[in-house]
Amino acid sequence: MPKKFVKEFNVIENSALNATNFLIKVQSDTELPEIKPGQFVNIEIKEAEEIFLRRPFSVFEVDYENDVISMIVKILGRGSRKLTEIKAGSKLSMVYPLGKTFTYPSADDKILLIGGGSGVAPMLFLAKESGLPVENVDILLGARSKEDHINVDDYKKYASLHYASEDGSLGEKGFVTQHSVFTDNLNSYTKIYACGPDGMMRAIAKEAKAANVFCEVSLENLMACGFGVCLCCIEPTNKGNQCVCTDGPVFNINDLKW
Amino acid sequence: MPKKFVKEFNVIENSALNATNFLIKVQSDTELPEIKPGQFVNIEIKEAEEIFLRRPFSVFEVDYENDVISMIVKILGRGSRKLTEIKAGSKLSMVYPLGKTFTYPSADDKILLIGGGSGVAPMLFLAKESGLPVENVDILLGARSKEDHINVDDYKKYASLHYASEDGSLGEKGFVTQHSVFTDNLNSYTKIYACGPDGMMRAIAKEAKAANVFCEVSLENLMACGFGVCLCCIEPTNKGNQCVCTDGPVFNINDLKW
Amino acid sequence: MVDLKVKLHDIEFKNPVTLASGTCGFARETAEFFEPGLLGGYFLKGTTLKNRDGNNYPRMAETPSGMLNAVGLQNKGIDYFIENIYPDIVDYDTQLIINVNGSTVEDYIALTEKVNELDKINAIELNISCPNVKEGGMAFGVSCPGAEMVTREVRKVYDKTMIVKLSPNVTDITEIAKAVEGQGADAVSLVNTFLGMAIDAEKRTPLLSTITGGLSGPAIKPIALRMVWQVANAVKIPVVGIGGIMNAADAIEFMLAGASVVQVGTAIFKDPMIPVKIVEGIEDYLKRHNMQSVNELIGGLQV
Amino acid sequence: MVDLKVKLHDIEFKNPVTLASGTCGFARETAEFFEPGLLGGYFLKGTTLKNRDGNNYPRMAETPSGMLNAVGLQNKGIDYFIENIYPDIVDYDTQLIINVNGSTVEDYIALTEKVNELDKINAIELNISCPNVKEGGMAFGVSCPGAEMVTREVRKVYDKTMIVKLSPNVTDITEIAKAVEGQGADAVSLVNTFLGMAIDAEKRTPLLSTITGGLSGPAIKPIALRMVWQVANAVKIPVVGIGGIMNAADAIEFMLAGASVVQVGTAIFKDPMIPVKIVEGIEDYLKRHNMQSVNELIGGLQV
Ligand SMILES: Cc1cc2nc3c(=O)[nH]c(=O)nc-3n(C[C@H](O)[C@H](O)[C@H](O)COP(=O)(O)OP(=O)(O)OC[C@H]3O[C@@H](n4cnc5c(N)ncnc54)[C@H](O)[C@@H]3O)c2cc1C
Ligand SMILES: Cc1cc2nc3c(=O)[nH]c(=O)nc-3n(C[C@H](O)[C@H](O)[C@H](O)COP(=O)(O)OP(=O)(O)OC[C@H]3O[C@@H](n4cnc5c(N)ncnc54)[C@H](O)[C@@H]3O)c2cc1C
Ligand SMILES: Cc1cc2nc3c(=O)[nH]c(=O)nc-3n(C[C@H](O)[C@H](O)[C@H](O)COP(=O)(O)O)c2cc1C
Ligand SMILES: Cc1cc2nc3c(=O)[nH]c(=O)nc-3n(C[C@H](O)[C@H](O)[C@H](O)COP(=O)(O)O)c2cc1C
Ligand code: FES
Ligand code: FES
Repeated sequence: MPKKFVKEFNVIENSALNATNFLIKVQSDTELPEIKPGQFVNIEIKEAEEIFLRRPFSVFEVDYENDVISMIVKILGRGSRKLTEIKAGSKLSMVYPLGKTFTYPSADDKILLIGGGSGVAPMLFLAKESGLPVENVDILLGARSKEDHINVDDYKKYASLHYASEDGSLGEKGFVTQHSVFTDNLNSYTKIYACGPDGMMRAIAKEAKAANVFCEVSLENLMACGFGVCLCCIEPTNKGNQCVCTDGPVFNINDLKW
Repeated sequence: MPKKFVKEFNVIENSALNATNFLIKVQSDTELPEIKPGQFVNIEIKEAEEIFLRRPFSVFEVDYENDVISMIVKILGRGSRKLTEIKAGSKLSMVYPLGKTFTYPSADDKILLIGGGSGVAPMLFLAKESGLPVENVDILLGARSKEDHINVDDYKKYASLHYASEDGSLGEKGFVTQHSVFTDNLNSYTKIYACGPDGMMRAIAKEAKAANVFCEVSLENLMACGFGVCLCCIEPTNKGNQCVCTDGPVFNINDLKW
Repeated sequence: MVDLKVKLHDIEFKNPVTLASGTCGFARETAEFFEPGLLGGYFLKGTTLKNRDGNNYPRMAETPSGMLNAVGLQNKGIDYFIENIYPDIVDYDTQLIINVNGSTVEDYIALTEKVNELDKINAIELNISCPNVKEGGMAFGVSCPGAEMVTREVRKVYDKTMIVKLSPNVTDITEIAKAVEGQGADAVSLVNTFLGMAIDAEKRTPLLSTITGGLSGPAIKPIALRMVWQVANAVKIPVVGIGGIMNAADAIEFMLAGASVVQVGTAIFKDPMIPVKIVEGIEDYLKRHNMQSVNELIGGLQV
Repeated sequence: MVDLKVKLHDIEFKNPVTLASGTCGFARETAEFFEPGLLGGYFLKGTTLKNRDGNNYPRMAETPSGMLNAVGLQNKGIDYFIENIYPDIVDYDTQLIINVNGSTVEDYIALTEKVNELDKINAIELNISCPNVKEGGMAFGVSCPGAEMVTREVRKVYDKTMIVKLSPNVTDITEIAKAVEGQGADAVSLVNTFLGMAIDAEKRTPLLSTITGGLSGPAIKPIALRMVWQVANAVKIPVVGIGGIMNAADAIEFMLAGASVVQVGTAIFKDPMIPVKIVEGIEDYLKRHNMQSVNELIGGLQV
């Protein structure tokens, strides 16, 4: 029985969340396997010149009832741009489900989820899946300015929402690591999860290590295959070079050489 | 002052003429140069994987009033198929106008235009442009069967229409060279023009030579550049290897090594 | 029923479609997508005597119709393979071939001796063409004396099918092929990757940590196909064709040019099911062309 | 204002963008699209002593991100050029460089002596790397003695800028580059096409009349870039970079790798205006990066 699949999904929605972020929903005509936060899909960018490899995107939501998977795609370069132009009704080939999930919190955990850039999706997914009461979950999202933030008000039922923006236009001014939930209360959390730009995750990891708080990050290393055969996506860890696509993308910061 | 151009045209129509032939109309936002039958455009097939070069197509009609050029595209392989999927409203990059035209008939000429396969467009264009009274112009179109023929009734005002089909489902049964206008009356024509599959043109040329009738054919050799720099499209002639894209595509059969 | 079986020296493949070394891990990874028994065989990830960490990240760059890699033979060493991986895959109903890599001739010999103990492994592929390691690797594969030496010494200790994998980064690949044939190679496989480079124009830095890396994918197919054609016409031993095979037509082209078996590499990054589709596509082709056996394709180019 | 002027030995190009031999005819053809004075220069179609018909049709096959050609140096010979073409183009406000091709060393010498008489031609490109001719051509370019001989003998009769065009079909291109530098080449240009092949799987025939042909286009860019980088680090004479350049970023990458001038080839089949867009793109890049002169790019890769 295969555990991973290559399949053409039907695109049922592609809507702009803001100027650079798009919500893409795709439907399968067969039953979906279980998919957890942190896991990702590897998407073929069709009919695009000079794009040879697939592009990995975290799963944002899974609707098992309708066999629908959603992703939040941020425009970074040629492939992601092309992907955000896809029309409902067309097909999308995905390899799925890839990678491993986070260490789920236990009932008494208080968790902080930090997302930035293209790393917001797995954080929101984890908030929803955590199973914790809303008061035990804080989400902190960072972006350059208000316009770069997406509206996540739906997640108020799962978590308290906090924002940081470099220009101060939404929430506190500055980077996520300068935000008060981070600077003032880091020790109040028993688990921190983060996904976003490398620099952001490294800064978070540094503080979390200093504060001795459990912290997992979801890495976005460049990938060729996405299923562990090419060894291109490696991250140096205390267990040697590990594959972000199969050993990760989620890593405990204590295992990383950061 | 440039004589050849690279330009993005607006696609204003793409309609199926039958299962494999499509009429594509594109509009320029600048004035068109003069374009004559036999001349062609070299079209970029965008957003297609593994298509690197442009594809040449004969001009079928020119509407100088609205700066519109039409082509008839027959699906042969990957590029032509992709092209026939283009939507009105999109852009099409063309290099134009390329190649040379036919030797125009004089007022007292009686001409026969023979088209087959992807070679119908320049024949119809020439019929229209010939300036001859309808009784001096015969068009003979060949195809496998009725379904492969396109409807050209509009050209009744320029010419008498004759059809050959291999299965006899439209017009006479057989190849164009077996058609009665060809077998019985070849000497009644002062000029014959042909465009279509290599085999068809060679068969026509053979008979025309035997009958000593003036005959020009429009060749469709494989092209890389379309404007005379790569020397890939060559045809051996009595003047040496000539470029179909610049010395042709129209050649007098007496110049060919057929 | 068409017959897809092919022989390479004295081992039989149920069909000519195999996976290339370094692109199929140790076969277990693709088994998550499809039954390994569907393919003719697997050329397992390049293995060395000792653990190798490989090169630093980034190791990959996308290029027009292809990619560069600079993995640098990351693997846990032959002993780890024998103890921890081999038992997992020993029952796969397909040919498993080990791709061995040394910095010295002694390395190759030591590796081969260990492989000799593995009953399931009926063939060895000597990689003398890896462009991504500092010592050994391609150095052996780009000169006749180097290629000859490795082949000759390994031949002395290995009785099963010995395939030598050639580098395309040479002036005349037929010279190298003939040299290894002369030293007892049972087959040659070609090509390994082309040494290439990619630059980030905006940042003005190389895209790979190692500056240069190995080019693979459809971009190299025309060159690889030419080399397979040349080598198949120059040697008597069978040829394994590799380089940019993406579909059944590509695989058939390599066989027409003279390959007995093909390896699919980079294509599976694009679609892990491609190898299975290629098997089906070849079968369909044979039926459409009224051929009884896939062997009719080998060297069947009409020139 | 940014300065786009570059020097190659002792001739100056108004900008580093030139067209590659065999892809721009004799410059007149592109003049139907744009003013030739917009470009740094033209490397004119490969010219031989006598008329050559070239190879049979078909001479071209499309490949993934590239194409194969087997033109085989069709041209009307140097005398025809001097009498019928040169007068047409002599007033173009750009560098015109003749690409000369011989079957023997004597051919190269005889050709060069004729080129010597042409005042407008400030440089010659010795093509010792054409893969599409039976005699001469690439044979000279794939061995050091061959390359040295042609270079040495032509040097004796030519005082202006002598550029030697290298073949990529070699094990170590730096050896050839150093060899021709040693014999007095003023610059090297690289790369010519890679020997490749294409097959029609359905018809089971080669797509080119000559079976093999020369691969060009973006597919080869990573390999060409690597070779330019290696050669620029191995020789002191300037390097002309060629291979799959499609846009300004590609051209800049070649310059960062060490090229002083670039040649655009196959790209103009795709879009005849690309060379002009590349000049504009380089200018824009320099402005965005606060650079005064395009010379700052040459060899500017940060490693
Ligand atoms: C496991 C995983 C999960 C991801 N989840 C999401 C997600 O949910 N939403 C989302 O929008 N994006 C996500 N990404 C990132 C996404 O894969 C890249 O943005 C995308 O591949 C970029 O492709 P492109 O063609 O647009 O960029 P390109 O044109 O290929 O590159 C543009 C520039 O971005 C750089 N770049 C490309 N990919 C990456 C990368 N992965 N990391 C750092 N730099 C890169 C390139 O080097 C280049 O400089 C994820 C990546 C991984 C590995
Ligand atoms: C001057 C000129 C005018 C043309 N005018 C028209 C026209 O008005 N309408 C029209 O439909 N077509 C016309 N053609 C033909 C058209 O260019 C080809 O059908 C098209 O390029 C095929 O591209 P493809 O990607 O669909 O085929 P591919 O996928 O590239 O090829 C499919 C198969 O067809 C063969 N093939 C491709 N191009 C040609 C060719 N030019 N001659 C012979 N075999 C070929 C290939 O070798 C291959 O076997 C013209 C060609 C030329 C040179
Ligand atoms: C990521 C990657 C890793 C590779 N590792 C190896 C290896 O360990 N040993 C080897 O002999 N070849 C290795 N190769 C080369 C392939 O086996 C194959 O020869 C090459 O990629 C050309 O085939 P392709 O174009 O189908 O990928 C590797 C290729 C890639 C892309
Ligand atoms: C159709 C064609 C004809 C060519 N003719 C010549 C030639 O006459 N002399 C020469 O030195 N190189 C010739 N070349 C090689 C090019 O000058 C250039 O080196 C090669 O195409 C690589 O560059 P590109 O990838 O930008 O095309 C030719 C290339 C093509 C595609
Ligand atoms: S992307 Fe290939 S191993 Fe991770
Ligand atoms: S297609 Fe290039 S010369 Fe005719």
